[in-house]
Amino acid sequence: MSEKITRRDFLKLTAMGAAATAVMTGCGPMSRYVVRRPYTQMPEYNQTGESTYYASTCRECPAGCGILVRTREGRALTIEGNPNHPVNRGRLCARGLTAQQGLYNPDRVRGPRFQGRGKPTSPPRDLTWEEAVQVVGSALQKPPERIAFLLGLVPDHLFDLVSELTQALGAPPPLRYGALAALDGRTTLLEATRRLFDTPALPYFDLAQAEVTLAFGADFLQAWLSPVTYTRAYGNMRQGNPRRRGELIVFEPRQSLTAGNADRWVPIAPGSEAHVALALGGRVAELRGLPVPEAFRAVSLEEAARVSGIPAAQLEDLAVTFATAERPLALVGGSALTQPNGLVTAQAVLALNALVNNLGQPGGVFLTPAEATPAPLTAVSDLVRRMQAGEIEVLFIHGVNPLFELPAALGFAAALENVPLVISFAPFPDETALQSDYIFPDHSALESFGYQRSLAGADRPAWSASQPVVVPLYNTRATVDVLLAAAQAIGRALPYRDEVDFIQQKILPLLNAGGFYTAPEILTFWSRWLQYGGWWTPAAGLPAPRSPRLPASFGTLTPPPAPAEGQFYLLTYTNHLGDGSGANRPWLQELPDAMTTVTWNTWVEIHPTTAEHLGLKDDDVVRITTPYGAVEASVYRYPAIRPDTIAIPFGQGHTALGRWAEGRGCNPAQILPAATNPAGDPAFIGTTATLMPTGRRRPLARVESKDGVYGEH
Amino acid sequence: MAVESKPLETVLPAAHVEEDPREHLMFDPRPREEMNRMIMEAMTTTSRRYWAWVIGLALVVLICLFGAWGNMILTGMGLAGIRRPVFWGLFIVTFVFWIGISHAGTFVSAILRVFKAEFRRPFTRASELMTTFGLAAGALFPLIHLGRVWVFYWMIPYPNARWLWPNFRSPLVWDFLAITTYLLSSTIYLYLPLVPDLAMARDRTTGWRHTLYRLLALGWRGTEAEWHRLRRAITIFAFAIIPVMFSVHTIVSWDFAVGVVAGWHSTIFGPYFIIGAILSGVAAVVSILFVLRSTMQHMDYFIRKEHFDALGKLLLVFSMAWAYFFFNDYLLTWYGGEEAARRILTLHATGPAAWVWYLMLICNVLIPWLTLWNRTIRRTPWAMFIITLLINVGMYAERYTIIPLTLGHQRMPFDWGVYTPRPTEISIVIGTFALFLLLYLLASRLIPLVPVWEVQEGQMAHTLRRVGKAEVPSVTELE
Amino acid sequence: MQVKKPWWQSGGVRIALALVLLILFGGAVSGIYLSQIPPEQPIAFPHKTHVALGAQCTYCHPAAAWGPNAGLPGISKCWGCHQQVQKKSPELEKLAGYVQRNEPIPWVPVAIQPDFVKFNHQPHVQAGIACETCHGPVSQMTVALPQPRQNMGWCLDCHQRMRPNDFVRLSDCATCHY
Amino acid sequence: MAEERPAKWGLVVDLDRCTGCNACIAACSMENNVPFVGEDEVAYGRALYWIRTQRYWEGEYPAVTPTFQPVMCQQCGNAPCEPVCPVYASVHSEEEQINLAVYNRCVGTRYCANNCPYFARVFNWFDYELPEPMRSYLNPDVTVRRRGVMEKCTFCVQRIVRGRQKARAEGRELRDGEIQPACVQACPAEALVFGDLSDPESRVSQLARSQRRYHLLEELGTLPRVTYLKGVGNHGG
Repeated sequence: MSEKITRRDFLKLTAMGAAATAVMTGCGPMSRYVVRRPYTQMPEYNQTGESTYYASTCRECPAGCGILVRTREGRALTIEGNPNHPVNRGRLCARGLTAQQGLYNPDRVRGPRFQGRGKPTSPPRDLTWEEAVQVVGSALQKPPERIAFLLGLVPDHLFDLVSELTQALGAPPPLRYGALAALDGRTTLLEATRRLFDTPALPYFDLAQAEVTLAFGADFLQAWLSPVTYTRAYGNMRQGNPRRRGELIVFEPRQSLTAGNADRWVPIAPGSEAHVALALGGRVAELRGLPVPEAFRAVSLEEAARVSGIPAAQLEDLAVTFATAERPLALVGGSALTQPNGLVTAQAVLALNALVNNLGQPGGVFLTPAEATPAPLTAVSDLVRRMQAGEIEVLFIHGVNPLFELPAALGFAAALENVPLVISFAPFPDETALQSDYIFPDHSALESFGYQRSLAGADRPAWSASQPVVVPLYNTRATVDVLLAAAQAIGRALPYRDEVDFIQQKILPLLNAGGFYTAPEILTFWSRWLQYGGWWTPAAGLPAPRSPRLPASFGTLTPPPAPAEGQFYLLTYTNHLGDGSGANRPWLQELPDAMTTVTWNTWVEIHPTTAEHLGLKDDDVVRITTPYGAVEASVYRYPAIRPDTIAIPFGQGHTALGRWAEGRGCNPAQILPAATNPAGDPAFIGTTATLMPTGRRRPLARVESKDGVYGEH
Repeated sequence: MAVESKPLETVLPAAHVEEDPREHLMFDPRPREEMNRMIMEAMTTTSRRYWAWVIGLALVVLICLFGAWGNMILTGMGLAGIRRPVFWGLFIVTFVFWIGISHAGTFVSAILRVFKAEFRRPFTRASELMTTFGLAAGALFPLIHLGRVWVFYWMIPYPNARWLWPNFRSPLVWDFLAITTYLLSSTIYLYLPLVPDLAMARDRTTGWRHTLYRLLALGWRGTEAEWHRLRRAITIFAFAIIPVMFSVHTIVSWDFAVGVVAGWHSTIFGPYFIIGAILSGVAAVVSILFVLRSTMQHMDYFIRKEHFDALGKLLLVFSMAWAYFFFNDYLLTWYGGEEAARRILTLHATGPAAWVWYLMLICNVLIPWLTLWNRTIRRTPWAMFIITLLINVGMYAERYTIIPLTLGHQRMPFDWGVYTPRPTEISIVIGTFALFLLLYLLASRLIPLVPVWEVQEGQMAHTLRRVGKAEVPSVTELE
Repeated sequence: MQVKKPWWQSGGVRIALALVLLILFGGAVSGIYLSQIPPEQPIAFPHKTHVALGAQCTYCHPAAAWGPNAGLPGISKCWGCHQQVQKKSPELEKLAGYVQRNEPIPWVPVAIQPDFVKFNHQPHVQAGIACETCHGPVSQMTVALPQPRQNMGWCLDCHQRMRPNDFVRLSDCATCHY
Repeated sequence: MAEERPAKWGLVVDLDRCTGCNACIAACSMENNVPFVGEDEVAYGRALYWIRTQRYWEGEYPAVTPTFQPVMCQQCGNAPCEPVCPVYASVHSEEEQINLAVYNRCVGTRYCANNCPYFARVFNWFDYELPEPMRSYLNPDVTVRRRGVMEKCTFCVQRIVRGRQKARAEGRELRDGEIQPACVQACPAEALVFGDLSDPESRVSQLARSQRRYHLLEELGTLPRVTYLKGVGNHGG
């Protein structure tokens, strides 16, 4: 009896097992049925399952690379380089490649809203665009001299429109500012070219064909002006030149990615670049049998060696290398300019190119058309002063995050309190937007029309076009349209119907300007413009600078003060996070920093011997104090930095900007001075800081194995 | 049946001469019925403490093993501490450990049986149980460590709608097959000698136990023909299971040895693993015997100092053999001259986790060599318990050295990584230990832990004969 | 023999056990059954009628010829003909409703594969495979019915039969999975 | 219809051009739906980079210089990951001569990852959910992997398959350079070149014959399809 039951139980168990297996493995597709809604009108060019590409312009930095956005079923999938575009030739950097994480960022501002500066007494509330236009209109009716526009480096078409608007209103012209431009030293370059060549212009260095390149400060492989252009040129300089493999020598206190790729990295004392450039120039002139220009006599080789900490023999060797090279090129930017001697450095290095006669030559220096140039920091501090004095009633902010990007020492935060009405057009809830009265979000870059016309990386006259690649996700509106509508509402209408009309009118002069396509009228031109992603000439060609008028002196030189005991030169630099606007792209956060492989946080680079001297270990949290403030960061013992220098990357330390950016690392702008160089660019270099261990440790998320790379456990 | 009488010296070492042979189980016979009663008592007596242990262990199994595992299945393997490049961690370490433990049963009951080592008789069953339960615990790990355990059946060769078969080139498939074979054969090998004892139990119980034993005893009556067949079957299995046992751990070692991983890619790994397994298995037998002896009724009759003594000698031999293979591993690597493998072995001794390596050597070599030569220590059960526990700690450390510590420092220093076990995997590992103990506890009250008929058979064969003035132990060849 | 009944032979336990088994088994059976019935469609589209009237498959699903997805027709395509057809039926009323509201018809495709199967219609159409080979006798269906057992073996079987010389390529994992 | 020709896809990495900018990682991750894992997981070594730049240091200050070496799956002709997979989830494609990672077949033993001398394989430790609406940018051509699955660089096999289907539909042979993985397409320094190694005239074949060529861990006999070109001189590697 019991045996039978056991058997039957066994059978039952088997059946149960089989049934359970059937359920768990899922025999049929029931769970997979999903509803699909076909287009009501199937667009001819759009096919489900097939990608559609739109040409546009990357707005992650002001370089203006051409992009092709791959879309499918109305979604932007991947971003690729536009192969025809003169700036990037189909190539793209990490920032551009991850731009769709900005478009689809869950933390975007989803509609116009009253922000109320984050005060509990005036809680945020949503508005309609009609109300928004009304608010902007009444703001524009304020006394014109009390209206201020602070714009970012992109997009150019908005800057053009605001320029026209302020002109029509009689208001002061808009200011353009961005930490990227400031750290690039753009204003200094413009001032130097104005002084030497009479034309303020950003120089274009033909790196690809240069054979010996001296680079002062410019981290052109990662951040400076147009990194994709220069990285492509770098590759061609190394292996694309049939004559010889180009040689790169970089003067930098801290090895940037560019210096890391150089054949020789010269760890120059911060602030002594001008001395070295002048001394090298004098020596090069001698070696080339030229009369040494007066300006280059200011510094002798020995003095330069003493000030910069580079052995004189090495300087001599570099001078010989440069003077005897077939196609020498000297390049300047970044940390060589953002310092008290920056303007002298810029002039000296540009003049050095004139000495070796490479202006307008292959492998030499050209000038790009400089329009809509960024404002110097001095202009911004002037604005801050007026804000502080209560002379500004309305401040419009677009494309820039001054609370994050400006040195805190400038006092922008306090000055903002004195402005009665602040209107932000930010698509993201960044620091400044949250401190505004209103946020009227612009479309994100991939949803907008526009153009970029100052392309520092183009080897030819070029305009780069933007177009929406997806339907706007949220209730956002193009700022140009908002301003046009507001101007119309107050009876100061500009002669443009809307944003597209404005752009079309602005590009009218290009119709027959010798581009690689022409069109009889604007609509045909417009379709080509959108199809190709812009307009440019078929052949390369930029104006050569005229031979310079060398003044007797490039300016006064202040030798860098040697840091006192326990003080270190403080450097900040930009990596792939750029000016910090990339910090809310999770994949940019996840991307290892090229030199340190650190992700998701801020670190402070300290030379290993210095760290040992201070008793600091990797990942120790230190407090970095300057006269302007203090921040905390984890130590990264960086073997390629001067022992008297420490460096902090720019871009982290957000207190707003969404879930991936907030509360991560520190913002070096908090401890930078508001000082400027004679050209008006910030003079960050030369700031000294003290280090104070906090006793805490915060391990950095590095990709490298410390054990494997540094032999430490 | 040949009856031979041996001189005393060859049966017992010289040191034993003064000892009374009657201290040995084989020369201390008791009446069959009394012995049966003792076994039945040991099997049916449970205390409050016993049930407390059972419930406690069952809870541990439920929470630490199945709870943590279920949570890991639902959340992801990330709950374990494994990372790139250390993709195998505690799970595989413990897997190898359990497979190693499981070698003891087969070793004791098959090899010692084949070699007619008489001291094996009272504890063959206890060690065979270890084999089966060790395998049961160990065989969980290939499932636990799968990223997608819900499709584990793809590793089973069966015709299917996908037209796909497992990859028979993969050592993991060999492993799967070998472990299944071993589990099956060791279970049968556990069961066969159990039949007469089950029949004994059947005749002395009522109720559900009676029903159970009646079913399991397969109608055993103890006729001459049955005994004959049983002996034949056991003999065949004893010989057949030995190669299976060797193959299983060789194949487990191939999981590593066929890889290109520096430090794994070694031909010595097969025998090295087998020796290690036997060392850890025999040590575990000693530990278990101590526990049985001190917790179960009448076990001090069956398990005596002489058994600890004999197993201690075995352990010493295997510890030396293990050390020899350990040395060989270095020798081969040095001779092979591969930079990466050399660096691995150096890092084991100098790296951040070098203490594991030293722990391994101290427990596996230093401690046995310093203690087990001593007869007094070998005959002190609690000392043996501690020593054998330490040997198993050492063997665990050996597997830990071979798996995560080797994987972490491969050929590309940029990607080196240090592995830290995390609560989930530690909990699962503890859970399998609890599972093993729980199964053992339950089995100890369900089946006779001592093969009564084997002991009785041995006692019948062993007699003291008076030769002249001396009493001389003698053994009758049974088969 | 006077043996006490073990607990697992007691009636209550057995009934409870039977119930549990019944629920499990029934659940499994109904789960399998539910997975095999076609989903409800917003409009009971009669393929039969359209095919009988001579409409080609690629008229409404044109992308099969050149793209990965055959595509579902939009309301403009339906309305292109049905504007002219006066015949009134409740289903056509529904269509008219969608057209009036300019709403897409929420079709539920039945011939679907999991996400990890990358199927492309174009090479199959190019190779001359008739639609019915995979989609079944659509000319006799009203709403499209899911075809059972469209599994990997079914794909491979056809690949092997149709293109024995090309089977290495057509059985490559990357042909369908990436 | 043009006859199908099996290819032998290969990649050349010119280290003299490579600057180590990591654009390849971003391009790869966006194309292949590679999830980001966050700070703590990266710190623990669980980032899912399919390609990463190995940065070592050479020399002592001040002559210290980093060396950059992007390492992705080497698509070995004799791949150690393949024989160890029990279910053929890591399998050689006869047609494309690359190593496939068949996600839907993977059971997650992770043996392939242990056995890969290049550490090219990464594992989905968890389900990495993207918040809405971020899922919109996921590439529908690439399967989104769930937890418990190995993944690795595929040479963007989805682009290879699409490219071949396109060429076949147009009845022509594939052109050299027509198919480019995302990293190759993005590389600003043009350090990466992709193509068919079985065509001796292709650009990748020509570069792979360069005097500067070497393979990673050549002594293991894995026959990698990725060729590295040494940096020239004692710097700039």
